[in-house]
Amino acid sequence: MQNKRRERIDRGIKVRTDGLYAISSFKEIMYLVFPRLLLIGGFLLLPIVLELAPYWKRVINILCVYAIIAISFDFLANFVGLVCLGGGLFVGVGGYFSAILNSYLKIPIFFSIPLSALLGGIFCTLLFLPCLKLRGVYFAIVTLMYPLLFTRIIEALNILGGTNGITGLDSFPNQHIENYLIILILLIILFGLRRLVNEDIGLVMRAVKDNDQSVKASGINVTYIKSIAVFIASFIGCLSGAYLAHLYMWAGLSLFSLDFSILPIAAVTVGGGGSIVGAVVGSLILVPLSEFLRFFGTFRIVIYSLILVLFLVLKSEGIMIYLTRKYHQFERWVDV
Amino acid sequence: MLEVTNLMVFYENMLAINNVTLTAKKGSIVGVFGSNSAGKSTLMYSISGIILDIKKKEAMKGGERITVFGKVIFDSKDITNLLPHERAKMGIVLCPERRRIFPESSVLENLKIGAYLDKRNEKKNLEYVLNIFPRLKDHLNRQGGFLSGGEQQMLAIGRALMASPSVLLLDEPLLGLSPYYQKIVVDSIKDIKATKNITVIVAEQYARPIIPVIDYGYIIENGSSVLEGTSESLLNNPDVKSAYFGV
Amino acid sequence: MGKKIRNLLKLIFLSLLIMGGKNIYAAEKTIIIGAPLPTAFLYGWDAERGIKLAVEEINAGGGVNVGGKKLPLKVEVIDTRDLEPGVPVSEALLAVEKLILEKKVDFLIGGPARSEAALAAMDILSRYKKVSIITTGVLTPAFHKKIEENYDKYKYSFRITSHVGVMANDFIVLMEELKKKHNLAKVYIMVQDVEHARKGGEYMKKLLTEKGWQVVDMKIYPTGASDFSVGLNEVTKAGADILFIWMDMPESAILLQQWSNLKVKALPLGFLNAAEQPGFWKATNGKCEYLIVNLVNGGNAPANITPWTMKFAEAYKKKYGLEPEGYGTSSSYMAVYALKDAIERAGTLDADAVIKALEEINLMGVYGKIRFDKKNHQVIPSLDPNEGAVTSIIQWQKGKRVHIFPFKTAEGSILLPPWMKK
Amino acid sequence: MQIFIYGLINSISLSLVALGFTLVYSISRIPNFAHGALYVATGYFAWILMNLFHFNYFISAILSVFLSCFIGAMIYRLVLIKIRGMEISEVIATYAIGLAIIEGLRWGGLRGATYTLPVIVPGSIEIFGVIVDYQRLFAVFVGLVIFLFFYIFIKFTKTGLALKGIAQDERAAMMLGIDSDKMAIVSFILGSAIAGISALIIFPLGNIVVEAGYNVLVFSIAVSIIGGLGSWLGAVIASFIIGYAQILTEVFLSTHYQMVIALLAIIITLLIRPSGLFGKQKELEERV
Amino acid sequence: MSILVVENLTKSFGGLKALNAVSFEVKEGEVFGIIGPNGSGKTTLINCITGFLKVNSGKVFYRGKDITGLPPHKIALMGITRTFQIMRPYYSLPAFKNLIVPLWSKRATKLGGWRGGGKHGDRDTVAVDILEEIGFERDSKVPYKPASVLPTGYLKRLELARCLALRPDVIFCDEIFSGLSVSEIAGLLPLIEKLKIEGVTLIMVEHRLKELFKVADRVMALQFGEKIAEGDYKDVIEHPKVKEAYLGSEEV
Repeated sequence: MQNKRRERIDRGIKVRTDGLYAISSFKEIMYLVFPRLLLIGGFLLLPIVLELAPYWKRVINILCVYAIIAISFDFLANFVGLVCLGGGLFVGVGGYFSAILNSYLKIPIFFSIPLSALLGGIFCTLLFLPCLKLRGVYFAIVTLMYPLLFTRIIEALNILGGTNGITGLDSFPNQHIENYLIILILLIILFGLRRLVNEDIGLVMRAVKDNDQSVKASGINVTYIKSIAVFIASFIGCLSGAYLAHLYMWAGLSLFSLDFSILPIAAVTVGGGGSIVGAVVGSLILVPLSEFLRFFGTFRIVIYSLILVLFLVLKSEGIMIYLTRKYHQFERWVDV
Repeated sequence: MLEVTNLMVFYENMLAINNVTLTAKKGSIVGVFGSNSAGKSTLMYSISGIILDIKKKEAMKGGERITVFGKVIFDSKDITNLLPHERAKMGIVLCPERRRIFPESSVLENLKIGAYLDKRNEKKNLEYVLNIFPRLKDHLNRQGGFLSGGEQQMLAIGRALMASPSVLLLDEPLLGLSPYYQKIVVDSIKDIKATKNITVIVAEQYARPIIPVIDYGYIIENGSSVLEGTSESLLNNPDVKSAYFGV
Repeated sequence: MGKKIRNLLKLIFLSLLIMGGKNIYAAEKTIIIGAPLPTAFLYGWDAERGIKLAVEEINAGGGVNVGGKKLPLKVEVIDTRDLEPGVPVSEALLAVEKLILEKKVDFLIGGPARSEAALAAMDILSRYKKVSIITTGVLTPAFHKKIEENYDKYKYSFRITSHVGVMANDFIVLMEELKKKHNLAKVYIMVQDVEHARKGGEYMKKLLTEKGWQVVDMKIYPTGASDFSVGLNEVTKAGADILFIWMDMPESAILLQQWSNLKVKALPLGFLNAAEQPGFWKATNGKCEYLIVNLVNGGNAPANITPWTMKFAEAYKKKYGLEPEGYGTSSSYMAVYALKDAIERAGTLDADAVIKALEEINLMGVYGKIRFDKKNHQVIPSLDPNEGAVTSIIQWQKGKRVHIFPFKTAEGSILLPPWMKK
Repeated sequence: MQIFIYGLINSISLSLVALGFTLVYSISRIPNFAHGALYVATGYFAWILMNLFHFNYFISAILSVFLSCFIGAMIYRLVLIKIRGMEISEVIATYAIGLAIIEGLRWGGLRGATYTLPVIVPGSIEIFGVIVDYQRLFAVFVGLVIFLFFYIFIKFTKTGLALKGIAQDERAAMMLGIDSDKMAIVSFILGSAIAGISALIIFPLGNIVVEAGYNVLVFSIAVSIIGGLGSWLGAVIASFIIGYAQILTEVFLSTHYQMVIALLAIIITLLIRPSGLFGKQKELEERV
Repeated sequence: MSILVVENLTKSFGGLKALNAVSFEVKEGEVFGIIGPNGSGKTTLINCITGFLKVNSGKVFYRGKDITGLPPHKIALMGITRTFQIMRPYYSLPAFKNLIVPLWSKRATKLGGWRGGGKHGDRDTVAVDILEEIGFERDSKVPYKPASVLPTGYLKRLELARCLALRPDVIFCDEIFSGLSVSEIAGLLPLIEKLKIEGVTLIMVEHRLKELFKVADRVMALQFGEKIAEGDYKDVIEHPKVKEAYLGSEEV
């Protein structure tokens, strides 16, 4: 291949519009809209398609929950620069809040979920405030410690039902509401956040990630921006936690568990960070994979981990990033 | 001695280096001049092999695709595909842009790490480095990161010398230096050539202090070599004068 | 290694079969029993073996007689991983749902073994109206209390094993006897930081104080603690006679070794998950001698409690090549027989009818008479195998688990370590 | 006195366990989340060699440490080399490998509480009225030897210095002729060796269980973070802080607050010194 | 009238005095140059005044108000902004979006866009206006390219543009000429003159003396964290201490 190289060329519309969408024909509209429609339509149809396999309808719920936590991680890590390993904290706090609201205070389910997301968001933001000045790994580790700390505190003080947890939460009226509620939440969060990161405030957050020093020099309080971002992320996380608690009518220590912190991150790495959709795509791959492997018993974790490693090694950039590139660009050999 | 023939480097579709040919004779000082992003650093990376490392990392991340054509020949051996540490073993040592000293190690330790390839002559080299940069002697136990920019630059050059190189690549050695330190660095380059017979290739955007000391120089613009010649011929060139001396 | 690879291949083959053959229904109706168990843990694998043994025996006898038709049993085991750290309970619950929705099981026997998972699973069971008999793990009194509080909702859950309250009472009887015989007075309690252990410890403390024992201190160790020397030194200092332990972590082996190395003058006694296994002797290099362990239900170690006990133990040994290893074996085995009994009496697989039949059960089993409390579906305990389900407490003597409690069925007497002789 | 002695023992065993993790991180800047798995694996291999193949103790100890070094090297060679420099991927990959090893061992038969290694020096001794078994003292001794070894290694040998260079600026070190991949493999081998050795010394105190893998990992991370990432001296001091904090809570408060205190200690240390006790990033970064 | 007064500013790093009782005043609307060898504390001085570093002792007054120890963003909101020696653009954002950040701040929102742009004017348009002013060709694609692919020359100007977007009263320029070619610097000089006319105070740390002296009204020289000379550039350059410490033998 002496003196030949592969060239990447943007597909026509991308070149002409360059990010500003000047659309002229139906074909071009489809070019831009089709992937989005596929995602939305796919998600909305899933529960209907899976009517035949009722168990898999339950898996969708879990899938969406993981996807939402993954989105919250992706948002914080790749758009604000806070690598938060404490996804379990959000889930746990959200779950416990809704358990307290619903089980102790008897607030009905459709109020307790948003309310606990809100309260949980505020609570987590307050917790994170002191560590916002930490950098990189150190922030990551403190956030990793938080869920562990809460587990131990609840365990040691024997509050909030101790290790047994709080049971007897209200469940959803029926399976369809259960399915569609979480799917709608997921889609709203997905497109809402994609919108947000391109709005002005989103740009400021991305600027914080790139370089907080010059953001400070521009007269913007970095801590304030970071805490808004943390609030958004923890609100999202708590929402999924509250949903999960109601889904299983139970809130307990294991809501804080490591799986909720690690698996979504794995989903983001597999799907490709920095695109938000990648988080969803990653979950769409990993959660069903884990379900297919359930049959293998304990050995399942081994296979699962090895497949995960394979994904990382073979497509280390992330599947979504790879696909986006393939969608927008084609390659050809050219002479030098 | 060191030859670069028809080098071309693409960052994705952008041509960073366009058909550059460069020769450095043993024991000479070669200057590479050009404005920002003319391709000086890329050229230095290509000679030292760092470009291969960058290429690997970019490919991993799914970022830009870097393509390199042409040849780098050293001592009549083709080293185009050798990794940076392999080239360093052959004697091509780069002293990178922005110095990149080891900030958490002391000055002495920095120098010792530099001596990785040539432990036998460590004492002799150390003596030489401290001789041309006497300022480092006072700070031997200071942490590298706490040195001033000028001291860091001296340390970076000194560290590269500890490896007993036969070709020393200096990328923007004058960047951000005050006139005082500029002079020290330029003098040291002269000294290195004179006493150690080391080939020095200097890439610098701020050409004024360097052009007088070089044996041969290249001017690079937009990735292509537009002018070459001896120190004198460059100094007398009107274009060079207006572009680099502001006359 | 070859065997493992072959196993793996078998697994893959089987999985393909199941994925491909999902729609091929067996011509004959079978009764499917789902067993959600943490199969990588003692409580899981032993329960699995117990259930499979019982199912095999019943099928060999022609199956279950449902309204005049003999139906065979089938077991679907699923790994819940619920005893592993870092695994959320929702994972275990999803496994239960998988059994119900995809494997279409008729009844559930076994776990989940972790208390909170089992408690959370009760809501799912009531939603899908599936009868479940808990046979392993779950020792918390919250379980039957929850049924009692809301019978209509949670009536689908049964528990065929003991709980903390019963075990504590058994311990008290045993210790009163020790007090009489050896003139012991002071107790030091060490428990693990989990709900059932802490409840057990606190309950014991209360009961012991009432009975006139002097409880020196109660120390709560976090799960995974690996050094107990500070506590043991305190035991020595306080001059305690009995070291009461309630732990389900493997690290308790360290505790026993340190106890033996430091020659602590207190008799260790209690509920130790790790010490139930026959292998524990080797694991502690014999340092566990004199330890007294509660196996929760009779029959988890060979003993002559009822005529069925040794029969069970021998059948188990014949099939698996070793003695029943610990808690959960005999109860899981019995649960299948109890279910069979109930179905045959109900004459149908309908959940409500089976619940009724289970409430009325009166079956002489491996560890005494099996009867359920009608209000909270807890198996009725007793010290006499002819009255109810009995506990088995053993003492490690010369590498053997010697059944020493209830006294009526005891096969040996309690020994004190030589360094405790006054 | 009791507090002092047991605090010392506890701290040194902690740092033994954490040192391997810190070492690998400080050299390759890869947080090796498979560290705990290597620890358990070494113990189990030694058990298999001794009980199934009936090798004598020292041969199986050496073989199992070699094996763990080999696995460590392979983890780098086969996987990490492809994703080097992408931090999150590194964490996920090493964690996944660790998980695969740990759960693989569990699946392969390492379950229950029946696996033990023999103690190297049996018996116990009374020091100042406190009874301590020899094995624990031996652990302290080995810990000190390893510290000393590393002090000399990092400070005075060519490879040690090269490792230090790679840690601070990979590309700059490369330009000086240091092969970064080779050095990373060396660091993985050393880290795994320490994990293995500490497993062989600490496991005999109890029994080999897979859960130890997770605990070891959590403590290694905690210790190296408090100490300031990459500073192995910091890691040693941090393990003393956590070690004594644990013993003090046990004596003066209640055992079940141990974890709470340890975690709080981590969080508070970081809030006060945002880059750990010995992390120098902050000060250097300040010089904008 | 002095817009900025610095009194006895002292800062040390781990026993090493980076700044030792430095005092000076800057008048409104002037261009004030700071020169000195590497490590003489110039950047540290900027960091201390703009709040990026906590000072050990000493005071900074801005329009008579004590601003010592305020967080950087508050100081920026008062109208004191800075560039960074090592450029710090937002690499992942397109060049013009880089300016959204200062434009989003309270100060820029209150004062409106750049030079009479509507009060709530579209930030994107304002951003492109500013970039054009500073030498980004509007019709080319340059302002829309991600900052990560821009060459150094543009990045340096972007650095300055980010300051301008905040509509500041005082700008600290940290070696803004270093790394630029002679012609590039020539392109920037008129802009600086223009700012000066508009009454913006500029404080420039530079090594490129030739260019600095074209614009600077007054110059201060630092060495080892201490002020060794201040005044008209000729006086400073002739100062024997400055000659010895800074210039070596290079002709100016």
